[in-house]
Amino acid sequence: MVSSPEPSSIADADRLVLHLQGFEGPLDLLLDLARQQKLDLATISILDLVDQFLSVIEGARRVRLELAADWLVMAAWLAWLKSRLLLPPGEAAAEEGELAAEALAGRLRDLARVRSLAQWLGQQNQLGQDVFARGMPEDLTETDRSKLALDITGLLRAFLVAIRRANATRIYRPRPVQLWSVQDALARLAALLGSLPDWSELSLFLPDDIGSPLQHRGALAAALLAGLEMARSGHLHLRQDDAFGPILLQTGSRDEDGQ
Amino acid sequence: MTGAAQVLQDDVRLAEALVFASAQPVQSSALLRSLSPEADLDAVMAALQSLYAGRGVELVQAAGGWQFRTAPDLAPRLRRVIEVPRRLPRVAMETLAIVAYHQPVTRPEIEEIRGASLSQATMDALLDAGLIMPKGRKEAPGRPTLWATTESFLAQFGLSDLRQLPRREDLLIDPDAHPQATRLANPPASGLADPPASDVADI
Amino acid sequence: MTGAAQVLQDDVRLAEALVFASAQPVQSSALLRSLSPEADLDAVMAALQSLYAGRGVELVQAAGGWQFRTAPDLAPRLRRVIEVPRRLPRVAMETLAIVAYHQPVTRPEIEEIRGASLSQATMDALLDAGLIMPKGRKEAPGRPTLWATTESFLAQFGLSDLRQLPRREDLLIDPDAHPQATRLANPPASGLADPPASDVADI
Repeated sequence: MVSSPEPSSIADADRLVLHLQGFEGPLDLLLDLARQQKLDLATISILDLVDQFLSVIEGARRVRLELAADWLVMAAWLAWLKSRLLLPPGEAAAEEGELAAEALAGRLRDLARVRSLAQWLGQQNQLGQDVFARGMPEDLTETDRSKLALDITGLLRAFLVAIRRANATRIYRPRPVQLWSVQDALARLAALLGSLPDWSELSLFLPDDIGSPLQHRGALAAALLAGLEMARSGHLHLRQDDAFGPILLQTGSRDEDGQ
Repeated sequence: MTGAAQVLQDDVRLAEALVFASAQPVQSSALLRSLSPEADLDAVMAALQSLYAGRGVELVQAAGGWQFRTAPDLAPRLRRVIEVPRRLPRVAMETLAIVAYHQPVTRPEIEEIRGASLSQATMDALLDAGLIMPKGRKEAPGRPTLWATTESFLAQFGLSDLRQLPRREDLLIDPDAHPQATRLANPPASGLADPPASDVADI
Repeated sequence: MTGAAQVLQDDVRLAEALVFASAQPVQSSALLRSLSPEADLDAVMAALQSLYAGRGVELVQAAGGWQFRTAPDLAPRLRRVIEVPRRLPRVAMETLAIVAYHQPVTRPEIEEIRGASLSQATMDALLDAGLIMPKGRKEAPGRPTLWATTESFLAQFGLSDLRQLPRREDLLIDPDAHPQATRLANPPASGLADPPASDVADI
């Protein structure tokens, strides 16, 4: 504790350590020193305060107490301030010191007010500490979810989403091309073959309802493949009299010499 | 006040505060532990109960212990109804939008336009909400029902009639297919007075 | 009973139930919504307050609303039963005081006033207790967060609004110059009778 401004009175190192640990930074100690002296902060002698602070720091150093940087910074600044305050009045440097001293006194007054307010708050009846609110609040509200939240922008957004999705589906879905398959051709040839009297054109075996030229060519190709397959197994004979000419076919049982 | 009366009043105050501040109903045994040693619990609670007789709050003893609760007769006036409107599911909103723009429209047509099938539940939700209604049948195989929006649909969306919906062309901004729509989306400086521009702003 | 007296009594019951039901202060606007149209809120609340005068539970104004709270004199006996959180440490109280007076205020500004850095634990304690909240950022390099007190700060300290805080000029600056404020700062007759060691402990 600091009960006297004299450095010599700070003899007990342990007490000093305990003491400094109780402070929240150098400003806190300065304010406490002022309080200990019952100094009026309005007319405080900053010079006295500086001496006391420096003596505490000196005492701490003597017992090799490790001090945080902000303490040392404050000590250095106060030493500078003291040097200015000791100058004869009137000099520019002395004026600088007075301004700095007033700024420090102002900060101490601000901190003193803060401390007073903190104490005032601490003396109020605190909810949950000194006074208590209803422990079992009753919920008087009822939720009605029957109504719909509708807005026109939501409707338009939904419409656009639906239309875009539909368009996207249409664009990217490959149109299924209806082609007559080799399987179809095999079935049709097998069904019609028995009723054929003589060589017949392959194209006559195609179904009647084929639309586009592409589908027609595809069907013809399927029929040829089916015919080749059936010729291989001996069910029919195929022949083409000249290049690009019509392909003719005949049942296999009629003529064993067919090509 | 006699000494005994003072003790009773002290105990009534403490019991009141304890039951008030407790997060659970307070058991008689717990009250007895806190009250003065000579307290007659029945007398204390009877005195407390009489303080609240006819008030907006009453002291009741339920299975769990003592508790305060607001007077039941006030319940209707205390109740605050909070409306938390539901949102329509996305599918229902899309369906509603398609009906709005293509009405009268059949369900298969809606499915065709959405490019996805439509569940009965979605149709039911829109019917229950009074947003769509049947409007005759289409003269086509199977005579499917035609659907249209209702008066309530207009009211709920704050529309006076269907023409207040932005036109389809103004909505579908596709630079290739709808050069006109592109112009609408970026009205020239001179176009401020253009009716189409205000249509876009309506969206 | 006259008609008007009956209406007042009805409104008192209703206000009582509304405030009693809530653990939070109930705003006047919420009360007015439920009371009769001709209700004079001040008269209703004054009548209710007098009903609870001297009781174990009392009606107080806090955080801009009305709240029932247990009577302060019962605190020691209630604390034996009700679990109470730890009081805020001095650093947190001082930080809170700075925020209360200087809000909105940045952390560096708080540190400047206290002349010491602020630990994360202190900020966390105040945030956890719901006493301070961020309120935008300061238009300064680094755009530091600005801090302000909350509604719960007012409720916790039984203040109707921030104007109920003592004025800065009225607060202690010097023990001798402001004897009245000294009483606030050092509740026991301060000064000579105090052992110096207790000063240190107070800090």
